[in-house]
Amino acid sequence: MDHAAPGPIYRADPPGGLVVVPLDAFTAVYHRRSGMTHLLTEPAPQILAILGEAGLSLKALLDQLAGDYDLADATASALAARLDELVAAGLVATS
Amino acid sequence: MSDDTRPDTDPIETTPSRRRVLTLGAVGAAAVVSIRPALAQTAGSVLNCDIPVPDAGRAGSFIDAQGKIVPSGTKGAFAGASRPFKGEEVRRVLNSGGQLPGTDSERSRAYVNYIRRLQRGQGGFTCFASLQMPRG
Amino acid sequence: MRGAVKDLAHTVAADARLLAGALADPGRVVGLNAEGWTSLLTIARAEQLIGTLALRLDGLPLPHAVEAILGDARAAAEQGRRAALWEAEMARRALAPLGCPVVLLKGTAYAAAGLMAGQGRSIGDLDILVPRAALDRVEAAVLGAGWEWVKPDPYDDAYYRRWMHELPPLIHRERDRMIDIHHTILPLTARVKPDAARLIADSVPLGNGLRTLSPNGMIVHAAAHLFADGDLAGGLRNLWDIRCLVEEFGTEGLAEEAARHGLLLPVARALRLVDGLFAGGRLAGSDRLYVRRLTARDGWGRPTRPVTRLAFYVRSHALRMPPAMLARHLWTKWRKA
Amino acid sequence: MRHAFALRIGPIGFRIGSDWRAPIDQLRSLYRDYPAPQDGVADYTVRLFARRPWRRWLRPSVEIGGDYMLPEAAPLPLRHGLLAAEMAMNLQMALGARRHLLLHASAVERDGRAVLMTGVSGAGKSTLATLLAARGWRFMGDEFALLDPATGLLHAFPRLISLKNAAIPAAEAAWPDARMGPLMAATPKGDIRHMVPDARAIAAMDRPATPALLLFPRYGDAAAVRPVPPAEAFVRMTQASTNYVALGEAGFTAMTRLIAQIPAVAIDYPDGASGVAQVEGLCAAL
Repeated sequence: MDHAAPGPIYRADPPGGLVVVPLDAFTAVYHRRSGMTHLLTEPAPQILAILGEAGLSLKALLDQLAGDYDLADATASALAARLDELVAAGLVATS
Repeated sequence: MSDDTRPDTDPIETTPSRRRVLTLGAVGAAAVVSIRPALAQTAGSVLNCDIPVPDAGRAGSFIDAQGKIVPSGTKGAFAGASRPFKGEEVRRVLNSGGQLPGTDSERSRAYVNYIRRLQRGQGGFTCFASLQMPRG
Repeated sequence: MRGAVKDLAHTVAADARLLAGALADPGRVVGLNAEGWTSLLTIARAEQLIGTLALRLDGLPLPHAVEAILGDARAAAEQGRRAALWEAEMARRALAPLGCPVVLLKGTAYAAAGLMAGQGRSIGDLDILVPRAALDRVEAAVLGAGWEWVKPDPYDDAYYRRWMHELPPLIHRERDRMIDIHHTILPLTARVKPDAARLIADSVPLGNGLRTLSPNGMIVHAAAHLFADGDLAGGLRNLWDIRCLVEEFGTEGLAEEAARHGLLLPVARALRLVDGLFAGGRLAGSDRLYVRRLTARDGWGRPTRPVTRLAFYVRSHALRMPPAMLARHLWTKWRKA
Repeated sequence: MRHAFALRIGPIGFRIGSDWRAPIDQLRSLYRDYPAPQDGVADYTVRLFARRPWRRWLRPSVEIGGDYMLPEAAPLPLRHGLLAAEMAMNLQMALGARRHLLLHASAVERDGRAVLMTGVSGAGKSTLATLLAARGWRFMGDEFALLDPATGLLHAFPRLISLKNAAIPAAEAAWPDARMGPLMAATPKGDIRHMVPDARAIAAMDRPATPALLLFPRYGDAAAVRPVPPAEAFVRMTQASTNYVALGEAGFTAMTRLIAQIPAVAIDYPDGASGVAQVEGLCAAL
């Protein structure tokens, strides 16, 4: 995946697209569109909570995460790696 | 998966009640694990199965040490097994070592490597997949 | 399996005509006894039409046990539909950067377009049609998005690439679902050469970036798939597809479309068989043989009429290949079997 | 088919057809106290058949078929026909079940509350269930437990108990009055003998129970108890269910509720008596 500027917009499913049940350090997520269950650890649930249907660029997402949390490692590459996982699972789409 | 401490805040909450530290680059571990269909644990009760080496579509081919299919007569490779192995025979070898019946150690290793490489759609795959028991 | 005629269920249901009748005229099931129901449900499962039957019978007064079984079948069909549409969406995401048309085929197309033929239908692999010129890029894109070859066999691979209408089958390594990527609708070895470019040009957008064949294109493809490309295994489901497509779209322009692709005879036969099996029409000549094959299933779900089945199996290979190639193919397969 | 028998185990009806008389006679005898399928319509059809006609008599070999099949199922000799029938019935459940979340677990009930025990083969879930049944618990099943997503209740599936190897003489000694199937020696899974569940288990099989405790027993080590964190319990249970994925959202909701509502505990037990004491201790503390 190419993350060079301007880079893709990352989108999640519309509200109601996920059923989220926090378990412990893991969160169980049922993805209604695919019928699949995923177990997420942070920062994946936090990313999904911020990304909406409208979508954000990598930069905008990173800024918003930095606004909501104290990021231990605010690097674009670390976030891109997490997003790639979410894209592969189908929980996030790019355009 | 041994960490049973509950996080301070609901992990999906959009506006955290207090600022907390978030690590983006979790060390080594994936942040997403997908649940896949499972038959493995019940296999013993539902299936008595065979694994041919190689499968019928490739009968006559040889198996090299890495378990790859090679043309019949390839040097250093082994002819296929004369009979399919029982799921239970393969399970024993996978779990506790030893050799498949009627083979020596090198041939057994090649066959086991072949079985490990099986993919869906190939003869024996369902049987092999059913032997992949999660360790309790 | 001779002697089975003594069985009560067997006398109730000689063959899969029981299922065809229930699908075509759901009211007819109301008088079934327990044996009849058991046979009907078993045949429907074996023909992969239990979900379709469940939707057709929805709302009728049914025995409790039957209602429960069909309720399960409806839920399973709904989950199957969800998974099939998701697989199409993941293919769309993988192929979107290429900008080439991606046409859904068969069950996934019926479900995506909300057609009657898709209601309750079991859907297996994802089948898509892409322009032949884009095939290499499509192959690279799906390999880059998590799909892998099912069989690493060089003979099969070479055979597919040289003679078939699709890439060798691929499977997604995470989702365990297969995709068949077609560049035309019949094997290149078949005597009939449908105009794939025209099928793609006439295809209809779905609004989500994917496409389906035109209504007549769907019917022509379904008939080609049923008669020119297989041994009629699972054929009852394919014929039911055609029956639903014709009911929904009619047959205007169908003959011209069929003729354009050299598939007039299969389409005409499909329409006759639909009429014969689902509307009580009279059949003559070889059509009756086809019905014998399509309904060769007993109340225990067992395939019956082995001679008829074998004849259609041999015929399917003969249709796909010139004689010399057929001999070569069967020889290679035989040596390996 | 030539020989046939139909029965109901818990909420599930089966119809078994066979090319041979023997497996059907055995089923008919062992399941004689079980009812017929509801409305006479079985949920699943099972077929025991000869691949070739002469295989009915010449080295008779039982192929397993039915509504749901796996391509690599290998045949069994006719003397193991009862095992073939039982495996084929289990296979229909594993691949076909949609009404319930199918848990590969044994279950016992007391006062309407059920203890679920799951684990890989050899972990002792079956042994513990039968030992607890001998102590007055109601035996609900030793193979599958059926969780109803609509109600959250657990339904019993008390099929024949499949005893293996050393468990055979142990069970024969513990329940001298139990009805037993034929001893099937040297099957692919070792020696096998089927035991009919006690009359109480069969009589009460239509009564569901509320899940109260989820146990992951393991036989062989010194006694130990460890709480299982929710995520671990969730993943292990999805892997112990053959239809979790197929059930979609209903399965997700049922499973997450089960995990949230009842404690999950792993126990190691060195012998049967200790295991029973551990389970009863945990239940008393609920």
